[in-house]
Amino acid sequence: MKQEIGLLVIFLLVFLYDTFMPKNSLKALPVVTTLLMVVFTALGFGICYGGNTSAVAAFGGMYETSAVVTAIKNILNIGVIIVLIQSIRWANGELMIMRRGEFYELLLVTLFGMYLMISARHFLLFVIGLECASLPLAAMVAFDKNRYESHEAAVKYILTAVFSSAIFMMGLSFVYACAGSLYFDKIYNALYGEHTAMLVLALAFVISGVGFKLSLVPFHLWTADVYQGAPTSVTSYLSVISKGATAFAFLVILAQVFGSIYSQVWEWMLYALIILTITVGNLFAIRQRNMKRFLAFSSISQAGYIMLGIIAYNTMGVAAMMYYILVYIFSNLAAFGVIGAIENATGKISMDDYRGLYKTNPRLSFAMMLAMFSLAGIPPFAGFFSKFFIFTAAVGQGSVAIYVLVLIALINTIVSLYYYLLVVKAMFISDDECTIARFRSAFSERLGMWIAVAGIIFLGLLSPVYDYLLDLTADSSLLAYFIR
Amino acid sequence: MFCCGLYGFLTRRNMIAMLVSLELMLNAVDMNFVIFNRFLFPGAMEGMMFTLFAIGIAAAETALAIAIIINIFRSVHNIDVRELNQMKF
Amino acid sequence: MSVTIPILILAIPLFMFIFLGLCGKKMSHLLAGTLGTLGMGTVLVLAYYTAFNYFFSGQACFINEAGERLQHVIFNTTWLQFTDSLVIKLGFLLDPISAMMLVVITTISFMVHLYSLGYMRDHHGVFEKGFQRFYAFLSLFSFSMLGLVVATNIFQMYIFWELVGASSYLLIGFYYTKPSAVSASKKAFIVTRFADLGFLIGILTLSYYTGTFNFTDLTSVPVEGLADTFRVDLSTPETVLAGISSGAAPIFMGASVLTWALVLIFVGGMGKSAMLPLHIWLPDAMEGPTPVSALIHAATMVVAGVYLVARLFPLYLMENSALVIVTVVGAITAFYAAVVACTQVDIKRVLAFSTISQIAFMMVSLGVARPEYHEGLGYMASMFHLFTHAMFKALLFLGAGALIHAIGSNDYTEMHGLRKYMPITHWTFLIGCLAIAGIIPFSGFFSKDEILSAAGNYSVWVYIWMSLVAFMTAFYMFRLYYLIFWWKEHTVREGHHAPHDQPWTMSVPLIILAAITCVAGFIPFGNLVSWNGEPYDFMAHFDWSIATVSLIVAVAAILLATVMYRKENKLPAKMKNAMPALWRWAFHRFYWDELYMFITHKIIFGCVCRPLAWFDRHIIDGTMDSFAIVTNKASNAIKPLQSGQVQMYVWLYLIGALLLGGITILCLI
Amino acid sequence: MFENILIYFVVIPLLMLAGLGLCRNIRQIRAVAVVGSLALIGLSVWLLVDYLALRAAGETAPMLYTGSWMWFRPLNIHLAVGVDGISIAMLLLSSVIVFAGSFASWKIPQPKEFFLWLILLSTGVFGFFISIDMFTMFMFYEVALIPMYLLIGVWGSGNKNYSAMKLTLMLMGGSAFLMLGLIGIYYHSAPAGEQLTWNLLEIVDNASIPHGWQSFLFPMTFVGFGVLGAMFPFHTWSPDGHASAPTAVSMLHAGVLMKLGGYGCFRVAIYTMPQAAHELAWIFLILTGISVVYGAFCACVKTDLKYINAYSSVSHCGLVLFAILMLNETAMTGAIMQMLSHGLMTALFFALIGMIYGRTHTREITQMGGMMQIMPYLSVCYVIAGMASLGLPGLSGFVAEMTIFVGSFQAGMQDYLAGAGSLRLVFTIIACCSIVITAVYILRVVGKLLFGRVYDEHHLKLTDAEWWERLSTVTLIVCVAGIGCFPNFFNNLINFTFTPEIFSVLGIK
Repeated sequence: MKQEIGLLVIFLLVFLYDTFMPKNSLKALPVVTTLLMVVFTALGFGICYGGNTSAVAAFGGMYETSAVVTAIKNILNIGVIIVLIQSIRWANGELMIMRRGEFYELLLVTLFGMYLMISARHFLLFVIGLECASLPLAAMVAFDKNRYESHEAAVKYILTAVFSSAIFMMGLSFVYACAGSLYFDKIYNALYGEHTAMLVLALAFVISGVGFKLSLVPFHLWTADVYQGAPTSVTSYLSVISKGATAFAFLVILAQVFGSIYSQVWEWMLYALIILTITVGNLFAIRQRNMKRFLAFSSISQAGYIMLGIIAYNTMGVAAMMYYILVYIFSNLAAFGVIGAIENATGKISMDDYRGLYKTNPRLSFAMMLAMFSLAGIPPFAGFFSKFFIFTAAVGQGSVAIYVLVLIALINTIVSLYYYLLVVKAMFISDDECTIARFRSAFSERLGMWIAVAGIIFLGLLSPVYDYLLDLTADSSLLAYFIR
Repeated sequence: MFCCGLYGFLTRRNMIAMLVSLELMLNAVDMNFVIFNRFLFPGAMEGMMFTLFAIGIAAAETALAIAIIINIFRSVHNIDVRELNQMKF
Repeated sequence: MSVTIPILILAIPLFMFIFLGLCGKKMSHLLAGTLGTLGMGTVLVLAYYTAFNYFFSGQACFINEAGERLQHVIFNTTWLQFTDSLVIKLGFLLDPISAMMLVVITTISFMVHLYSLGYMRDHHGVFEKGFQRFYAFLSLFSFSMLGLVVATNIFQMYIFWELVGASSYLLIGFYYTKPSAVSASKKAFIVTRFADLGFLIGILTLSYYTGTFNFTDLTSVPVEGLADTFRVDLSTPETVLAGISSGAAPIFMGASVLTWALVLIFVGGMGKSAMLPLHIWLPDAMEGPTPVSALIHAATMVVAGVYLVARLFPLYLMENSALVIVTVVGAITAFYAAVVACTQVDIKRVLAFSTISQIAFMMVSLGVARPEYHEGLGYMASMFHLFTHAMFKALLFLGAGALIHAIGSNDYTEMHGLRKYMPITHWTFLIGCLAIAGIIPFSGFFSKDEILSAAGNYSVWVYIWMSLVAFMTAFYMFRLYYLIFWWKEHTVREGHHAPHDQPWTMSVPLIILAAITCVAGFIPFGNLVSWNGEPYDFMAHFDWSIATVSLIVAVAAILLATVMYRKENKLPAKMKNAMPALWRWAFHRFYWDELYMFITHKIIFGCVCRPLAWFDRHIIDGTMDSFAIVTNKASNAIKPLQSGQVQMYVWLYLIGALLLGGITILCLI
Repeated sequence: MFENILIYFVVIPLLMLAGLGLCRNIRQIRAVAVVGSLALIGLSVWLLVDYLALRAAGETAPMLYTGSWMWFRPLNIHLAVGVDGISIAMLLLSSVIVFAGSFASWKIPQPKEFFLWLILLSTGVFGFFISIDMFTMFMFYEVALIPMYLLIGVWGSGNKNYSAMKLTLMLMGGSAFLMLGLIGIYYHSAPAGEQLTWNLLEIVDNASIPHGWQSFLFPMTFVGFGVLGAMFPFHTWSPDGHASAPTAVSMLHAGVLMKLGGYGCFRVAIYTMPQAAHELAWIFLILTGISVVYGAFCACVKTDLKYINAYSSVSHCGLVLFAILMLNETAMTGAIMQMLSHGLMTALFFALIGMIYGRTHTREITQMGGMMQIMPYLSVCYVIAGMASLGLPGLSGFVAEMTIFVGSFQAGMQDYLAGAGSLRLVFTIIACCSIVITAVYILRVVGKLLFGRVYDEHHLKLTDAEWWERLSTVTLIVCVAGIGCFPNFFNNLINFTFTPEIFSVLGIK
C-alpha cells in the first residue's frame, strides 16, 4: 500500500504546485516532478530491500502487494523517470505552457491505475485500475492540440479502448456467472478443472480486453496509429510503461484466476496469440518508414516475446519476463530518446531522414544503434540476455510444442534483426548526404539517453539484477499457482 | 442488447451514434451483472457493487470521448469516423 | 655408414634452392650459376662415394654372407604420425636401385648444371632473365628427385613425387611470358596430379591392409598369388601381412583389393612416366628449356614410374594380373610413341616420343619379369636400360639443345647438313643414336637386348612386338640424325652467322656422356642389381640368337633410314602419300590432345562446372533470397488489415476474440 | 579471476578498444593495433609452451587452465574457460591472423571505427575459443558475428549492402537453430533432479542427454554451427560476403570466423552428443562431401578472384566438417590441421587479392595478366599460397589433407569390411578427387593472372608490395611453411588422448 499512497502524495503535490505556484516558477514543474519521482522510487527500493517482503493485503483482500509486485512497480518507476527526463524539453516547449501541469497529473494518475491493476486481487479493483490507466492516456494522446494526427489518434484510441473495456467487462460478467465471485482466489478454486463453453468465451473476452492494452495481435490495430499520432513522450510512455504494467497484470490474472485451467484452455490461446503477435508485428514493421510507427510495430512483436515468459508458466518465466520488461524499457526509451531529440530539433521522424546520420550526429546514431542492437538481441547488450533468458524459461516448460513455438520466435528474431539493421544501415552505411544538420540536444535529453544507454550496456553484464528478480519470484505467492 | 450496441457501433458513421451504442453495450454488461447476481448468487452483493462502479466508469469514458470528439470537430468540422484514416498501413 | 653424407646429399640441393631463391636476385648471374653447379658437384662426389661404398665396400649391413645385397636404412625420422602403425617417416634407404639412381641423378643433374651455364645465355654471352631462378629450381628438382629415390616408405615417395611434379611445373613454365609454356606446365601438372590421385588411393588401400608404409615391410612379404578371399584380421600389421600373403582381401568389383591397390599405384607411375593414355603432357613439356628436358623429361623424373614399380616389385609379383596390365600398357605405349616419333618435325618432340617409347620398354621388361625366367632377368634389364637410357637420352637432348642454341629453332627443316659446322655435336649425337638404336658395343645394345630376351622368355608375341618397336626406334632416330646433319645444304651459312660449336661448358657434358654411353654396356650390371638382391652373371643368360636378331633389325632400320634421308630425295614424300591417313593421324599424335581438350573443356567445364555455378547462383542462392522475398510479399499482403478505419479495427478485434474462444471451444468439445 | 591467463585473451582486446577510444591520429591507432596483436601472439605462444610443458609433466585432464566464475546463478551460467591443444591451436591461428590483418589494413579510411569493429570481432573470436561454457560460447559467437555487418557495409565494395545483410541474416538464422539446440542441451545436461549446467565438460561427464533428444538436438546444433562453416546448402553467404568485404575482414572472416563453425561443430555437437553424431553423421557427410567437390567445381569457372577463393573456402571448410564427421581420431586431427592450414592460407589469399585489387582496381582475372612481371613479390606469394592450397608437400595444405584422407579412408574401410555400407568410403574417394579439381582452378588462376603477357598497359606502372604488406604476407607464409614442414608438432599438440571418456563411444581413444 505504501507505494500507492506515495504516488497519491506526489500527485497532490504536483497538483498543488501547478495550481498555486506563480506562473514564472512553473517552468520548474517538470524538474520538480522528476525529482519527486526519483525520491519516490528510491523509497520504493527501500521497501524492496527493507526486508518487509511478506504479502500485505487491504480492502478485504481486494488488494495485495508483495515483494515481486513492489519490484515490478519499481521497474515501472524507473521507466517513468526516464520518460519524464526525456519529456522535460518537450514539456517546456511554448505549446505546452498551458497544459504542462495536466500532462504530469494525468501521467501520475495512469501510473496509479497501473499500480492498482498490478496488485489487484479482485476484478472490481482491477477494472478500476485498468480504466484509470487507459482513459487519461486518451487525453494525453490528444495533447498536441494543433496536430491533426494527435486528434485522430485520440479518437481511435478512446473508441477502441471503450469498446475493449466493454468486451472485457462482458467477459467478466460471464466469469462471474461461472464462478459466482470476483475475488481471484475464489474464482481460481471455483473454476478448478472445469471448462464450459461460457467460461472459455469469457476467458477469450478477458484476454482480448487485456491483450488490447498489450497490443497483442489481433487486438493491436490501434497501436500503430496512436503511437504515430501521439506526442513522442506520450508514445514512449505508452509503449513501455503501460505495456510493462499490463503484461505483469496479465500474468497475475492468468496465473491467479485462470491458473487452474492453464493447460486445457489458455495455454493454447496464448500460443496462437504469441505466434500471431510476433509474426504480424514483424511483417508490418518491415515496411515502415516513419520511426514512431516502426517502433510501434517492433513493440508489438516485443510484446509477443514478453508473452513467452507467461506461457512458460514457471518462476523462471516470471523473472525472465520482468527482466525483459526492464531491459525493454531501457532499450525502447533509448530509441525514443533519440527520436524525440531529433524531432524536437528538426521535426523529422522519417527513416529516410536518418540516412547518413552518423556523419552529422555520431553520438545520437551510436545511441540509436545500441538501442536497435539491444532490441534485436545482439550481445553484449542487455537485449541479448533478456531474450536468451526468456527463451530458456519458455523451453523450460518442457513440451515439444513449446520448442516449436520458441523456434518460430527465434526465426522471427531474424526478421526483426533485418528491420533493426535497416535503421543502422540508414544511419551508418548509406552514403548520401544527411538532411539532419549537426545539432546539440538539450541536457535533459542527453541525460535520459545516457541513462538508457548505460542500462543497455550494463544491465546484461551485471548478473545480480536477474538473480535478484529470480529470488523474488522464487519465494513469491505466485509460486503456488505454478505447480501443475 | 449487447449485440444491438455492437451492431450500432460497427455500422454507424457518426461518432456520437457510435458512443451511444457503446453506452448500450456497457449497460448490457451492467444488466448482466445485476441479473447474474440476483438469480444465480443471491447471497452476496458483489455484482451490484461492480455495476455501480461500472456505471461510473462508463460516464467518465463518455465524457472523455465527447471531449475528444469535440476537439476533432473543431479541427476538421466533421465527425464522420470513416474520414479518420490519415494514418494507415 | 655415417649419417652425415646421406643428409648432405639431400641438404645441399635444398639449401641451394632456398639460398638462390631468396638471395639469388642480389648476386650476379655467373656467381649464382657457379654456386649451383659447385653444390651439385659436391653432391655428385658424395653420391658416387655412397654408391661405391654400398656396392663394393662389402660391409655387413650392405651385403650378407650369401652375397645378397640388403636394403639398408641409414636414417629414418618421424615426420607425421597418423596412427601408431601408420607413420610418415623421412629417411634414406640404400639398396641397389636407389644407389644406382643416386648415380644417375647426380651425374645427369651435374651435367645439366654445367651445360646450362653455357646454354642459358645468348650468343653475346648475356644471361637470360631469371637465370638464378633457373638454378634455384634445378636445385629444388634435384633435391626432390634424390628424396624420391632414397624414400624409405611409400608416403615419403609420394611427398617427393609431388615435389618433383611441382618443380617440373616451375621449370616447364620457366618462360612464363610464353602462353604455350604456361599452358604446357599447367597441363603437365594437372595430368600428373590426376595420376597421383590414383597413386594416393592406391597407397591408402595398401597401407590400410598392410598397416604400414615402409617398403622394407611391404616387400618382405612371401611371394604367393592371392588365391581365395576372406576377411583380414586387422588387429596388428603382422596379422594383416599374414592375411594378405595368404591371399586375404575382399574382392572389390571383380578384382582383389591388392590388385586394385597395385593398379592404382601403377596409374601414378603411368602419369609420371607418360604411359598411354596419360602421356599427353610430356611432348608439351618440351616448352621448357632444353637442359630441363634433358634432366627431367628424359633422364630422371619420367623414369620415376618405372622406379616405383621396381620398388614394389615383390608386391607386384604377388599379383600376376597387375604385372600383365603393366606389360600391356607398356607395349601399347611403346608402339604408339614409336609410330608418332617417325612423323614429328620438332626434334625435341621426336626425342620426347622416343623417351616415352623407351620408358615403355622398361615397363614391359618389368611386366615380363618373373623369378622363374632367368631369375627375374627383366627386372635387372629394365633397371639397366633405365641407367643406359638416362645417359644416352640426356646426351641426345643436350646435343639437341646445342643445335637449337646454334640455330635458334626446334625444327629440323631449319637445320640440314650441320655436320661440318658442329663436329662435336655431330659425333656425340651420332653415338647417342647408335646407342638407342642398339648397335653393339654401345650401352643401348646390351640393355635392350636383355629386355628383348626377357620378353622372349615371357611370350614370343611380346618379343616380336617389341622387336618391331626396336626397329622403328632405330629408324626414326636415324631419320632424325640424317635430317639434321645431312639431307641438303643450307645456303646462308657464311661468316660469323654460321652455326658453330658451343662453349666448353656445353661441350664437356656432351663428351662425358658420350664416353659413358660407349662404355656403360660393359658394366656387369647383374652383379649389382637384381630383383631379390642375389647377384648373378647375366652373360650366363645372354642369348646370342636374340642378340643377332635384334642387331640385324637395328641395322636394317638404319639402312632404310639412310636410303630415305641421307640425301634429299622424293622417297619420304612418296611414303607419306602412300598412307596419308596413317601419316596424318600419326602426325597429330592420334588426336589425343584434342580428345583431352574436349573432355576437359566441353565436358568438365561446360557440362559440370558452369551448370553447377549456375545452379549455385540461381537455385541455392535463389532459395535463400526467396525467403526474404516471401517475407516482403507477405508483409505487403497483410497491409490492408491496417486500414486506418476504427470500425475495421474493431471488427477484427471482435472476430479475433470470437475465433479465439470458438476454436478453443471446438478443440475442447 | 585475473590470475587465469586465458582471461587475458579477452582482456587485451578490451584494453585495445579502450586504447582506441583515446587515439587521436592514425599513427596511434596503428600502434594500438600492432602492439595489441603482438601481445596476443606473445600470449598464445607463451600459452602453447606452458601447455606443452604441463602435458609433458603428466597432466591428463581434458582441459587445462580451467577456471569458472559464477555469472547468472539461477541458470547456473558461468564464465567458464579452459583450453586443450585444439583451442590453443585456434588461438594461435586467430592471433596470427589478427596481426596480419591489422597490417593488411594499414591505410584503411576511418581507421578508428574500422579497428573498433575489427577488435570487437576478435574479442568475440578469442572469447569463443577459450570458453567452455555453452552460454558464454554462444554469446561470444554472436559478438563475433555482428561487427561483420558494419565492417562489410561501411568499408566493403561492390554490392555491399546486399552481401552484408545476407551474410548477417543467414548467420543469425544459423544461430537461431543453434540457440534452441543449446537450450535443449542445457535442459538435458544432467540426470533428473541434479543441477543443470552449461559447462561442456560437466555435460560430457554426465552424458545424460537422452537418445531421442540427441537426434533432435544434434542436427540443430550442427546446422547452427555448420552455417558458419559454409556447409552446403547454407554456404551462399560466403561468396557474396567475401567478395564485398574489405581485405582484413575477408582475412579474419575466412581465416578465423569460418573456423568457429568447425570448432563449434566439433566441440559442442560431437562432444556432447556422440551417439547421435554416430547415427546421423551420414546425412551431414553427404552434405559436406558434396560441398567439398561442389565448391571446387564452382571455383573452376568463376572469374572474380574473391569468388574463386570464397568457393575454394567452401570446399576446404567442407573438408573440415567432413573430416570431423568421420569420427575417427586421425581424421579429426586432420580436420583441426585443415582449419589451421586453411585459415592461414586463405587469409594469405585474401590479403594478396586485396593488395592486387588495391592496385589494379579489378578482380576479374580476365582483365589482368602477367602480374609476375609487374609485381613479382605479390605474385610469388600468390603462387606459394596457391601451392599450399592445392596441397604441395612442405606447405600446410598437404599435411592437413593427407591426415584427413588417411583417417577417413580408414573409417570408410572399416565400415566397408564390417559390412556397414560403403558410404564413407565412397565419399572419401570423392573428397580425394577434390585435390585434382583444386589443382585445376588454382593453376588456372595462376596462369591467367600471374603468367602470360601483361593484359593492360596501365598495369605496368603499378608498384610492388609496401613494407607493411610484405610483413603481413611473410608472417602468414612462415606459418604455412612451418605447419607444412613440422606437422608432427601440431599433430602432438592436437591429440585425442586427453579427450573426455565419452569419445570411447566413438571408438576414438
